[in-house]
Amino acid sequence: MGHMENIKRVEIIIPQPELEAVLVLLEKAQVEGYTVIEKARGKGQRGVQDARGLTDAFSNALIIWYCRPADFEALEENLRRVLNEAGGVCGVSEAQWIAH
Amino acid sequence: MGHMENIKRVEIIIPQPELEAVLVLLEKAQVEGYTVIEKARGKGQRGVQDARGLTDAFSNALIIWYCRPADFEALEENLRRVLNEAGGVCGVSEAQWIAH
Amino acid sequence: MGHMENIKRVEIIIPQPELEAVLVLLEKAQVEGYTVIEKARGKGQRGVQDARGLTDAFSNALIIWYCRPADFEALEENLRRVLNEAGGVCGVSEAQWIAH
Amino acid sequence: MNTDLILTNLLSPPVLFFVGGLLAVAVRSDLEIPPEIARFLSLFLLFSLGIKGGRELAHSEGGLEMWLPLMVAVVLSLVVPLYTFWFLRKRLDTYNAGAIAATYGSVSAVTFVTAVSFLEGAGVPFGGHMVAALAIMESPAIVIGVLLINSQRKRESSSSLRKVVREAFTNGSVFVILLSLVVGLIISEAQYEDVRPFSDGLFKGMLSLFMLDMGLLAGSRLGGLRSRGLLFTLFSLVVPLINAAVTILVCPWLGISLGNAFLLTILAASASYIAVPAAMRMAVPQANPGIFVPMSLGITFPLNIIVGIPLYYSLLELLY
Amino acid sequence: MNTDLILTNLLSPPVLFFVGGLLAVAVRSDLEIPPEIARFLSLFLLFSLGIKGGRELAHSEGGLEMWLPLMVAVVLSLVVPLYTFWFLRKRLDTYNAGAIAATYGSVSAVTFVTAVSFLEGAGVPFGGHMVAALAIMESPAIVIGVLLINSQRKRESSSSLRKVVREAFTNGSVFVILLSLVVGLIISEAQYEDVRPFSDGLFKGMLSLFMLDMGLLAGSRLGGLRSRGLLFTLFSLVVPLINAAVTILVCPWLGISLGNAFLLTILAASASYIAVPAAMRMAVPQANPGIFVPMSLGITFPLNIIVGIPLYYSLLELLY
Amino acid sequence: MNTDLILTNLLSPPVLFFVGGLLAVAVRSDLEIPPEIARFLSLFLLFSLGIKGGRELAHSEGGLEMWLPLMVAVVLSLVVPLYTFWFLRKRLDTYNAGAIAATYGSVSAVTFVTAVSFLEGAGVPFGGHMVAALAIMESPAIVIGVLLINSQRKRESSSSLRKVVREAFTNGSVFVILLSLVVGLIISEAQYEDVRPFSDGLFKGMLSLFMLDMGLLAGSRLGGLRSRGLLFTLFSLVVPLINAAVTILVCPWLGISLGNAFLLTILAASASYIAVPAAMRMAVPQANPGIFVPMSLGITFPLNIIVGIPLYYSLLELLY
Ligand SMILES: Nc1ncnc2c1ncn2[C@@H]1O[C@H](COP(=O)(O)O)[C@@H](O)[C@H]1O
Ligand SMILES: Nc1ncnc2c1ncn2[C@@H]1O[C@H](COP(=O)(O)O)[C@@H](O)[C@H]1O
Ligand SMILES: Nc1ncnc2c1ncn2[C@@H]1O[C@H](COP(=O)(O)O)[C@@H](O)[C@H]1O
Ligand code: NA
Ligand code: NA
Ligand code: NA
Repeated sequence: MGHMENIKRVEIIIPQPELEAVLVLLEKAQVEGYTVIEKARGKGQRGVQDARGLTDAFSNALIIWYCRPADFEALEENLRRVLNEAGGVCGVSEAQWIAH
Repeated sequence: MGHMENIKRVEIIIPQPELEAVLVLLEKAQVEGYTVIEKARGKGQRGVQDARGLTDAFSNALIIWYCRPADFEALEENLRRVLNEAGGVCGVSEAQWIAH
Repeated sequence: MGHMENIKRVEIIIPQPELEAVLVLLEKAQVEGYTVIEKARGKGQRGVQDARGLTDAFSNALIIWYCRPADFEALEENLRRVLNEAGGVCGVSEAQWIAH
Repeated sequence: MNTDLILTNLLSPPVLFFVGGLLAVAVRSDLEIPPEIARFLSLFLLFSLGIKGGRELAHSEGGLEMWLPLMVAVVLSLVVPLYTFWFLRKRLDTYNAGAIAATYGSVSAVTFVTAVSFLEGAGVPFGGHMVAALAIMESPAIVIGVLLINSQRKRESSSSLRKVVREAFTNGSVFVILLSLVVGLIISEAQYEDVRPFSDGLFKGMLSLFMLDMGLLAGSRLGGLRSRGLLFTLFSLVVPLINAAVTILVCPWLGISLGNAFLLTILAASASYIAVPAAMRMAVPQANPGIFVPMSLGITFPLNIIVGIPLYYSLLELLY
Repeated sequence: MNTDLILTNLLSPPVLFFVGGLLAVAVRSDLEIPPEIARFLSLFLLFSLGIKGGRELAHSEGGLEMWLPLMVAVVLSLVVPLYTFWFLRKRLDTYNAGAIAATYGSVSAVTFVTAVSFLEGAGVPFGGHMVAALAIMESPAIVIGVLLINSQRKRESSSSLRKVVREAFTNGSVFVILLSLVVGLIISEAQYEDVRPFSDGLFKGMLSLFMLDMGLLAGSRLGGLRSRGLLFTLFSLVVPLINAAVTILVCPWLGISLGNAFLLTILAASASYIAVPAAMRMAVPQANPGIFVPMSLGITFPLNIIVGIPLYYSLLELLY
Repeated sequence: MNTDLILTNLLSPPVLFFVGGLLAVAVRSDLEIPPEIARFLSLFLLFSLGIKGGRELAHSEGGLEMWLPLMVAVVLSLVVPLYTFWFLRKRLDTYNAGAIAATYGSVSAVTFVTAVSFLEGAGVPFGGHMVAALAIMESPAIVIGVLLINSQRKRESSSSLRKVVREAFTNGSVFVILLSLVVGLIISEAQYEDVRPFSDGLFKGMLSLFMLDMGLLAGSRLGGLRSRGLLFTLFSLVVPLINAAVTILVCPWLGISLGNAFLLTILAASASYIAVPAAMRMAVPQANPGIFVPMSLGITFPLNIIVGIPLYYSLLELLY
């Protein structure tokens, strides 16, 4: 295997209307990159979201963020606050990525 | 790092027409939450799915489910049966999540 | 737990216009399967991609590929080259999957 | 009450397609209309409605005739959330009481559009400023709902209020209606004739397809209410009728014309299922959309579309 | 055969755009139409077709004239899957034989719509009940296909049958056609005139855009067949012609009018590429859509659209 | 300059909706139009433009009258990228210089469509071959841009050139314009009349909705330029005016008609924000779309739509 770097894969699932606020958090922390998948359906403590209708009120967004452990720790408290207020989940797993 | 809880990240990829049946499985098991991304393309043993056309016949759906190991084990047999009959894959990885 | 097999979960995020080229790489390597999510937003070294407009120029695609370690290693160099030229990231994590 | 009117309304394509959508859910058809298409249809309807209203306005004279209905609209959007919150507060937690109050104080553009289409079929004139009334009534109730909730919360959440006020005044659908209204107002007759085959010609057809989707949505969201108490169902049936009755009595007394009075009644009776859930998920995530959305979309909307339109019109006709 | 007819058909915008779509795939253009838009166009076409058919029906008299074509439709949708399955069973595994039988027993709404547009251009009348024939023929062949497969499977999979029967009768596109047919039947003339600029006025244009997408899809799905044997290609060319020939001979003998006979022929000759793959992926995932979809969409569909329409019509004209 | 003309243009629905879209971004409205819908609107406009052009072409005579503007178009698409690259190369890295040169050498179909709609309002005739000129000018500048970049790169990247040449000639939007042009050219008058309520009737309305989306997009992408130097802003304002001025002077001299000269001027002045970013992200990912897209979409496009159209037309009128 070529050069692979250890990294965290952070996955944040939040209500779609909250997306821009979370991206602002990431921007402020000057993260290097992230990927966003919009209009996901889901179910959680706040009921079923069917991603239908004329607004984003019933959709979720999913953010994938590869980062160094320290970057995540720096944002953790802010994320926890958003998740508590607006709902959603944030999972973190160990990964490696192709350094480039 | 704040309080992080160990958890399983289950990812189920199945034919889109099979989605509602799998969600019913999850509902019956009274899972706390899941997220669904629809209309994914893909390739597998049953050929290429291009997510085009007038029905969902050629699309896949992706379910992300964070759960405790026991929750997954309880559903494993049912999932295996669906995957065998209808196709698709189910991957499980170790994760932590922000307890909230 | 029933029979679970150890496997790699490879996640490739690339500019949407580059997608077909990467799928051709996978096809040539005769991979068993993959899943594609299109029209993702994102941010990276090459700026913000908002997934809007009349072409795919500002969208990313995400490929999920469960494979054996050797399969990934065989493709690693090619992937690295694409990522260097066209941008994007490729993360790999340990997973198990329901053998079927 | 004129049974002819009920039939004409019931047998109009938009209402038939709405019922068809409900039916599709009932027989568990896999029929679905992509959300992107529903948004396009809705964008078209707001565009068409705005242009039409603007054009009317260009030909109208202004004066009291014009301002009076707008003032009634403002009063309604302030009073309805207050009295409903006062009623609900004793029977429900603050969050849901506030969200329901906002829902019934705000309005439904689709109900309004269907009412306009009914008036046009009946050949009854109405003022272009009524489209402005629709735009005006969409947001104030939402702000009031959040204010009422905040007044009862321990930890004042000023951020949620800021979010909701910003949203109230920059809301996409309000923006499109007002923009189209202005465009309709200032373009020349020739320009208008160029746009008409689109904005006017397609109106009934696009509305029919949109109502099919509304039926699908209403049917699928109704489920949520089944397990809840009777209170919600009764509320969704009775409050619109109260609001309508009061408006029906007040309008002739204020000298508002038949067409305008009818549209005001529809605004008073209708409840929001688009703007309110969007605002609440951001500002008051504690409120349960599984309650207030089925109420407005699953009960009040069909009530107004199927029974309300001919009923309110018949009652007003008695007074004019 | 009337060469004028071939040209008129070939030079009609829908056919030209279909060929354009095939061409785009051939030159590897990156042209693509979002699936949501294709679904909108298809929804529009079914809506428009249903309303039009319902309107015709409202003016028609019923009686044998009406029931006879419907009975022929039912017979066709039972006989075609049976004889094709019997033929294929000896040459292919059960799963694919059953799926192909269902494909050719069911019908293609787009082929039908193009044929209607051809008849209108030629000024030939046809009955509104033919739209009902289209709806009727969509599902039975699918149920029969699954029954035939199950009859040969060891482990009776009754769940797959249940799925397919449920789907057959609640299928979104059948639902929209029938709903629109009923709406067209019961609305007043004035209501119809309101919807017409949409349902009628846009028909040819929307059909043209839709056919562009069909060309793109047919072109891109054709690839799958290349590596397979000649059997599939021959089958896709010959079976439609057999079905058409039989229908062409039977219809005049039964006293069915020219327009209706032509539409029945098209239904007999056409093959499904929408309902069948959807049903099969759920009920018989062992069948390979890489075989039956290119057959119906990549070969039979263009055959009918380009050659079949003028050919069947010319043959029928000889007999009337 | 005719102030009436400025007003007529400014108060046309497409321009008003474009300004509305900019405004929506300025007040941070959450208004958004799904990208699938924007693609549908754009597909419609290209379809409508192509059919219209083809129809004109069917009635026209050919000869020098027809070939001259096409030759001017070819010359412009070669000269503009060369002179702008030469200018930029001294002030910027090769990648961005090449991308900007390609941007300004290529054209904007939406600007062209708006200009056509302006001409129709003014009742000025123009040739159907001008639609071919639009298609012709889309790609050559892109190929030249990449060639210029490659000529300066160490490691010749021949794969990027191959990609871009392939894309240039199979580009979806060029394909749709040319296909529709051919269809419009060869269909019969009766066939054309069938398509017209769609292609012609909806033109202004669909263009208005599309321009609303263009306003939203232009507004949101403008942000990127703010932090950059003044060079880019000046370039985006001055180069279109230079290109327009030269074309305005040359056309009357070549005996090109007023309508055609106006459309050529618009093509010269317009810059690409669709084809170029798509090609560059594949072939020259080192170029920064955060620079060249805001330039063409955020500055040059509004300049042409709001000021350019009446300005260029007034200047040409002086010379004719
Ligand atoms: N256990 C879970 N696994 C995956 N997604 C979840 C889970 N819990 C919640 N979500 C997602 O987060 C969204 C909001 O969650 P909640 O605020 O709990 O309703 C849900 O609609 C799901 O999309
Ligand atoms: N190895 C794999 N990695 C990722 N996705 C897969 C894999 N195998 C199958 N899939 C997905 O599952 C779908 C159905 O698989 P199959 O039933 O094997 O055709 C495919 O279309 C893919 O989207
Ligand atoms: N650290 C990251 N985490 C997740 N996605 C990323 C990351 N960096 C880049 N990406 C994705 O890859 C795309 C292209 O990256 P780049 O070429 O660096 O601009 C971005 O638009 C993102 O969608
Ligand atoms: Na109300
Ligand atoms: Na058939
Ligand atoms: Na140019």
